[in-house]
Amino acid sequence: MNIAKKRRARAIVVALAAGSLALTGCSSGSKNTSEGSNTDADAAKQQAVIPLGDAAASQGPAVEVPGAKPGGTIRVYQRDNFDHLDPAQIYVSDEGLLATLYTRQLTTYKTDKNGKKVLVGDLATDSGTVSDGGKTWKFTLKDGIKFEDGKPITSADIRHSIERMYAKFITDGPTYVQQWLSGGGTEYRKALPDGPYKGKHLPDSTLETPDDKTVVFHFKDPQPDAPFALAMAAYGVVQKSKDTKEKYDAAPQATGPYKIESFKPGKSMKLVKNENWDAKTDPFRHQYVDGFDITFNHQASDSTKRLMADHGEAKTALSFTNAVDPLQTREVLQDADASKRVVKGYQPYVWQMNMNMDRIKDKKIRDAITYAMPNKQILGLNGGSYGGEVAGGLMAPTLAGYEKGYDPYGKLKKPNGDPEKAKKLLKEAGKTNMKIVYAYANTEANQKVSVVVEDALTKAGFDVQKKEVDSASWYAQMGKVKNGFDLYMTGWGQDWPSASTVIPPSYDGTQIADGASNYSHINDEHVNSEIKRISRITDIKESTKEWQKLHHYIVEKVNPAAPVYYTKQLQIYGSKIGGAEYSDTINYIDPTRLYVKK
Amino acid sequence: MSDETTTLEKSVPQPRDSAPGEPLLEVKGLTKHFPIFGGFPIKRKVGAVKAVDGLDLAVHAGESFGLVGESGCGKSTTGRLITRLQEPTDGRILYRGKDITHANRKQLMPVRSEIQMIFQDPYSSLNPRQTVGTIIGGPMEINGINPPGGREKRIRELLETVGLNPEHYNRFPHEFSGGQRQRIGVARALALEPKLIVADEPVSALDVSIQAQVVNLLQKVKREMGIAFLFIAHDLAVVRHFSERVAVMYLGKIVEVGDRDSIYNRPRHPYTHALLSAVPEASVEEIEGEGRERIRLAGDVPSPVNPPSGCRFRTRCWKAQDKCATEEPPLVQIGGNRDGHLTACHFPEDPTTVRDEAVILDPALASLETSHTDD
Amino acid sequence: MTTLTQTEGTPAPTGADPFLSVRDLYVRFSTEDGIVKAVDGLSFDLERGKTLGIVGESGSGKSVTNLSVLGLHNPQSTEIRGEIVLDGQELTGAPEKTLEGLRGNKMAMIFQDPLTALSPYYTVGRQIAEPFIKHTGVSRREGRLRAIEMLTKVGIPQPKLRVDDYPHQFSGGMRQRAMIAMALICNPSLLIADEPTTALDVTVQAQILDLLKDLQQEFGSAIIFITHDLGVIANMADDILVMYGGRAIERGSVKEILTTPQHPYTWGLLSSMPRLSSDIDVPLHPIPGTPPSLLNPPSGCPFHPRCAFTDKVDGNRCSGERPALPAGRSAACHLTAEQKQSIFIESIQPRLG
Amino acid sequence: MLQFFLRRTLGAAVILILISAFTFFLFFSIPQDPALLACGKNCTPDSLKIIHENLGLDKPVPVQYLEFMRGIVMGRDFAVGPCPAPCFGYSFANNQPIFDTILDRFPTTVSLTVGGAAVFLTLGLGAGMLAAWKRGSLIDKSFSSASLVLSSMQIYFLGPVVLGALVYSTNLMDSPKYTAFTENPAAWFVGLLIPWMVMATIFTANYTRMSRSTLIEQLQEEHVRTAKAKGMSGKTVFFRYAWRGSLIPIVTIFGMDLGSLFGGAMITEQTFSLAGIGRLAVDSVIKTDLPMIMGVMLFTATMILFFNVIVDAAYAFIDPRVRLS
Repeated sequence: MNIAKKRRARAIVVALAAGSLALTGCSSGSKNTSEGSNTDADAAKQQAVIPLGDAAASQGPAVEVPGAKPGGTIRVYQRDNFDHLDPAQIYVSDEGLLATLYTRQLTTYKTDKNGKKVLVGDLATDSGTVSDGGKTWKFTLKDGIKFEDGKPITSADIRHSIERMYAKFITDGPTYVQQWLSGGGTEYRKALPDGPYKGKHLPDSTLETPDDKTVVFHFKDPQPDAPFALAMAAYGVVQKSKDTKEKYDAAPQATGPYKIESFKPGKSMKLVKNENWDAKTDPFRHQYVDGFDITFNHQASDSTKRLMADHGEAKTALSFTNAVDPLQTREVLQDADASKRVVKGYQPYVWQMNMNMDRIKDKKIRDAITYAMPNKQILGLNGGSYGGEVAGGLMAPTLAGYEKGYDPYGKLKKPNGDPEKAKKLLKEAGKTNMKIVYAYANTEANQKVSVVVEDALTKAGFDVQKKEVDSASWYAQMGKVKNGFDLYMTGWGQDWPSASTVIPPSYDGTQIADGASNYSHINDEHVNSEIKRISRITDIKESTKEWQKLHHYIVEKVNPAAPVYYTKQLQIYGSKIGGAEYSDTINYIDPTRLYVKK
Repeated sequence: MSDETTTLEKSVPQPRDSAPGEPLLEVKGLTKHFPIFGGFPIKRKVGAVKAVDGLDLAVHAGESFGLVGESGCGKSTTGRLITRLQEPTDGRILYRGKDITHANRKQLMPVRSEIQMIFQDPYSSLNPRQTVGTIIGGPMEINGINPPGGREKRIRELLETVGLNPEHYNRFPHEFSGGQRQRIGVARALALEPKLIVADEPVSALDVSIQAQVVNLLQKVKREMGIAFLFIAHDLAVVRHFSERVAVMYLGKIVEVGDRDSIYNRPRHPYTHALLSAVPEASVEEIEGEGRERIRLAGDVPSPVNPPSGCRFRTRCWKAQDKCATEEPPLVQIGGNRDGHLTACHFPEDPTTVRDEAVILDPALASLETSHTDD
Repeated sequence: MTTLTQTEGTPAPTGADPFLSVRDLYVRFSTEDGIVKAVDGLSFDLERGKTLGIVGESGSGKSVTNLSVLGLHNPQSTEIRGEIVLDGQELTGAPEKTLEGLRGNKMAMIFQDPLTALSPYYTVGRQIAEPFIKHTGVSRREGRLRAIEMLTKVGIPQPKLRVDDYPHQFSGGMRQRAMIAMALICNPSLLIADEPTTALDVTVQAQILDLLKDLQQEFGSAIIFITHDLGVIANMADDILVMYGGRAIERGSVKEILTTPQHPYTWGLLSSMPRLSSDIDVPLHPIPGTPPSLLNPPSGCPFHPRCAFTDKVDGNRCSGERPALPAGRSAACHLTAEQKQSIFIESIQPRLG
Repeated sequence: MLQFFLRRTLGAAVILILISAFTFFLFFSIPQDPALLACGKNCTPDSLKIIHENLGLDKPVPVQYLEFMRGIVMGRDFAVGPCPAPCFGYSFANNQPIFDTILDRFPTTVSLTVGGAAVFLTLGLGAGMLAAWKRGSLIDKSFSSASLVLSSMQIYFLGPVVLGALVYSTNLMDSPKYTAFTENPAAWFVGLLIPWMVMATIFTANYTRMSRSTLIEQLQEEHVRTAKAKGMSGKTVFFRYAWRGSLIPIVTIFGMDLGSLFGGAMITEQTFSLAGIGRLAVDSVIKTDLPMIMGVMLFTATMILFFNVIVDAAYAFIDPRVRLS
């Protein structure tokens, strides 16, 4: 998952909606505020490395949801349109979540009987067989897996699905597998410039399909994360004969338990049962409800009000991705009825205050800023304890290798900042009254944040120059190498629970370029070489440990960005919805478990 | 072209009661066409309201020249053209021999102060937010004139001249009656000691009993200050009372011009006859229907967009013949006219005032009256 | 007739009962500025087939009088007292339904500005036919035929075509003809013409005046002709009522009023207007001052502030005592008959030329 | 009449071309790369370049504009396949054909606008007539004060209040929802009732006052007095003569209100979570989705121009002076 797509249109809007001070510190007295224990437990589950499941674990059907009954239709209130339905174009949480209902990949996550997360085979019989020092991954397809039209899914379809991602019209999705197969950057596109559409294919030395059931990936380098990458919605299977290229984006073939019956962009979508989905082949999905009736344009305030009121159709409704409106959070939690109908959990994002290392070269100054940062106040302006929690480091609680309590700058102890210490450091650096250019997006919440940040930095002895930037082009402007700012807040989330999807894109000094996500422009020899080294470690447990170490080095020795807060999500659902459970891989309520209570 | 020049020469006679020499104001071939837009697909000029169509006249220093005619004849437009409130389409306006037809603001400056205008509506022609002093002082301020003793003194003098209380210097127009407002208008016109005042229907918006007050005031101003007037009005009696020379306009053209006596007592143009006969008189003769012509034209004045060919009056004229439709009668001194009495008619009436038999052109009247006599 | 509240006397009795009789009419309406005493004790009679000219300047109450005859005043803000008897029927206080039945039927009105007085939204024919259809109950088709007939009568060319025109397609004179057609369509016994030619050109005015006279002869209507123009009234009326400040101040036949006027105001009116035949070199003789405000009319004789002859009357009678208008040929003035005659002969008549 | 419509159509075309050019060039004057929209993670200059080529953003802006405009008239060929005229291109954001999306959203906005207008015209004119008829009465006074209060209500304030009162807390009505009229007229009506009412509130208040005052003005017109003098009954005078005249200023104001009516519809869509053009407009601007912005602009402008023609036709219908000159 990644915030990068969200960043232009969405993250900003999230922040906008969360623009109230009402929740700051107010929730402590209310009865339903046990957020501590249960999310800690969730995080604890997540910080462990997810094991790769075997063939047995990969078999369907999924473990029944207690009390679940088939039938009924669920109403879904969504804020934003699903811009992409073509799996290859999917990189956002909203669409990723939807994809779990209609598309299947080689691998997927499931939760075992003990509540542990496991990566298992989805279309594949298991999570893959590795050889050649981690360079070759072999997957065998299950029997009885079919497309919406009843045609069996074959290895040729998998090949087609991968090859079409080389075509020019696929621009929005992730590029991990393509790059691993054919080269980094946009280099990989040269291997198959027109995709599979003009009769050309990747050579067997890259992608091999020896028979109808077998797919072999030959990566250029060892790729221990390959099963994780292939679990992304983007690597969902596309039937060659039904591939309509660009048009596929609006009308994809289903392989999952539901198919798209109708879709009016920006307005509504209807999902109905896919009769050609066989529960026996699926280790994770269910098909309890008859369908989903989705409408868009529901702001968080609207969906929250409807679900809280719980009248009529709202009883069997929820929102896949809308959080409880921060302004109504307290109301929801204090309502005896509504408070029973909420779930909460971590989102995979970390908000960090980037310090432009091209401009602020002295670490003492960066440390001073980090100490000065009023994390709790900033969080307060973004939903308070239901919008997230104060971050001590740069790895999210949902990431393997997250360490609870890691807090080298004392942000947990002094969540409102330590101006004295900051002042002292600044003095040591000989830069008292240093001019610092602080950029923020022109949304209501960010404008409020800018005030507390300015205040805190001023107290610490900085001369803050505020620069307001249009929220729509926020990431585009921050992404410029010569952006002209010292300080700016960005958010980043993992693509799968591995630091390999966080640390390299954010802190690899060789990747600094316009539009790239190394926003603080950190370019540290040690970090660069460690990223290269750890990326090749095939043992995930080993690499997780190494990432952890590198994370410590980055935070403590380089400090390119002050950690601000980890994001959390509170969701509410109608009273007749059963099976609502927060999923720590989807990072929302798991839609496949839902049923309608009779 | 030669025709026009002869007409022109003849149209500028030396009236008996005005000083000989160069006229104060001379207008030659004055024309104003208001374009009409329409058509498809792109709007363009499709015609014109020929409000004034080749007008010649001259006003001499100190004389009052009356311009009469019915609505739409172009008399008010003529006034606005001469005062340069509107731009003429064609023709020339000479003031003291100087061509001011297209003079710009700066060139017009010295002339502006010498030609002033009095408007019809005393209610809308005065700015309601200005005091009387400001209104009357306005022209002085614009023209940068500082009379000896100061502007205020001069304004108070002017108020006195027009018969208003100088104490009312600081009052606003709404505190005055219609007649008083018109006096303010006169005072404003006098402020710059003009040589010529163009008065456009100066009394027609006033009550009968008040009209006389203003007419007398204008008369006094004219006599005492030697100001020439271009007096535009539809009321023939008022014009007769005030103007030494009179021109009768019909559909943008002068049909007859001459001294007062010629026009009122020996008119030649049928239209002048019709006009005079239509004026109701509060006299015993009127009650008994004796002693005056009775001419009842048919219908209304035709549209100035498409004026009739030839003589413009021919469509309502009882003497019209074929020639009238084809040939436009020149404005000339026809046989039997006195010097300076010009008539534009192919078949003029006799110079006797009274027609014995009534001319009834109105079909409804004709039929009603026939049916009554049949009874 | 000495008390202030006493009204002007009754006109000379005529053989038969007058067709229209107005007695002691008071009309007051409240405005934001106060109570306007628009008509203050007015009485007059009108016989069938005759024309009564009412002369006065703006604010003399002449138009208000006639609107109240038809009951067209705003009932909420207007107070009316007195008697209006039309053909034996009392109109003041009559129910609206009764008045509706009379308006446009037995009594009709012609307004000053035919452009604004005709609705721009309906065809001339429809507007003309409307009262006929309403009052006679004929069909629309018959109404239309009657409208065409009326248009023919008032001299509209091609009436069958023009009947479907809208008022703005008519010229000013034609519109006034249409108004006349509309007023006469039900053959009214009483026609009130309120400045019907003021908005028209002089040649058209002459046509319309003649037309009205001729039609009156045909229809036999009684006409109340309201105007400020003494010339027009001379042309039209049999009798004249001169109004000033909401009151009638002189009454008489046309000839009497024009040749031997008795009231200083009438003298003023006559001598202040230029005529085609008057001397040109003498100045006009205007009435000094301005017409009175009806919000606060002068005490006594309403004309006294502008009157040049108050000094000929003993004491403060002019400002203190309201002169009565005796019956018949008379003027409401405190001057004695001899004074009036001598003043008129010595100083007024020479001015009239 | 035909000439009138031809002329208006021609004029409208010119206006639309101006609007489109203005929008197009304005779009490119902001320092924001629309390609970012289609560029996922690891968005490098190289991948941006590919997207530029895909979207045609590598061509000079005037060329892009001409191609866009040509597409509307003659259709265009995209990599996806032919796009028949009127082709507004494909959305940068979701690769959907613009024209289809707009056509899909349009009924909602039109239903809101037309329905809202019907509500406020009926209520506003009705109340105004009643107030003018009973001038000075208690009804008149209470209408006047009510309209004063209501005219200060804003959709975004009133909307949630009404929703709270009628939907969330009392459950008297369902949440507003758009159902196609052709599908289920009753559901269409019921689903849009609340938005119509809320949207019409301010307008209703204004039109009540306006209709009252113009009627009172008209009742003092001379031709109305003439009608009375003809013996027409009070009702005839009021409804046939005065009312018709009072419509002209109302139609004039209505013509001027069209813009704000559409604006109101857009706010209403946001307030009630209805998917119409308004929502589309906001989204497309936030996402810098050029073809969608262009499509929405042109459609809305066309709509406003179209309604303006209707308003002009209404003039001609009400006032023969307009018809014949």
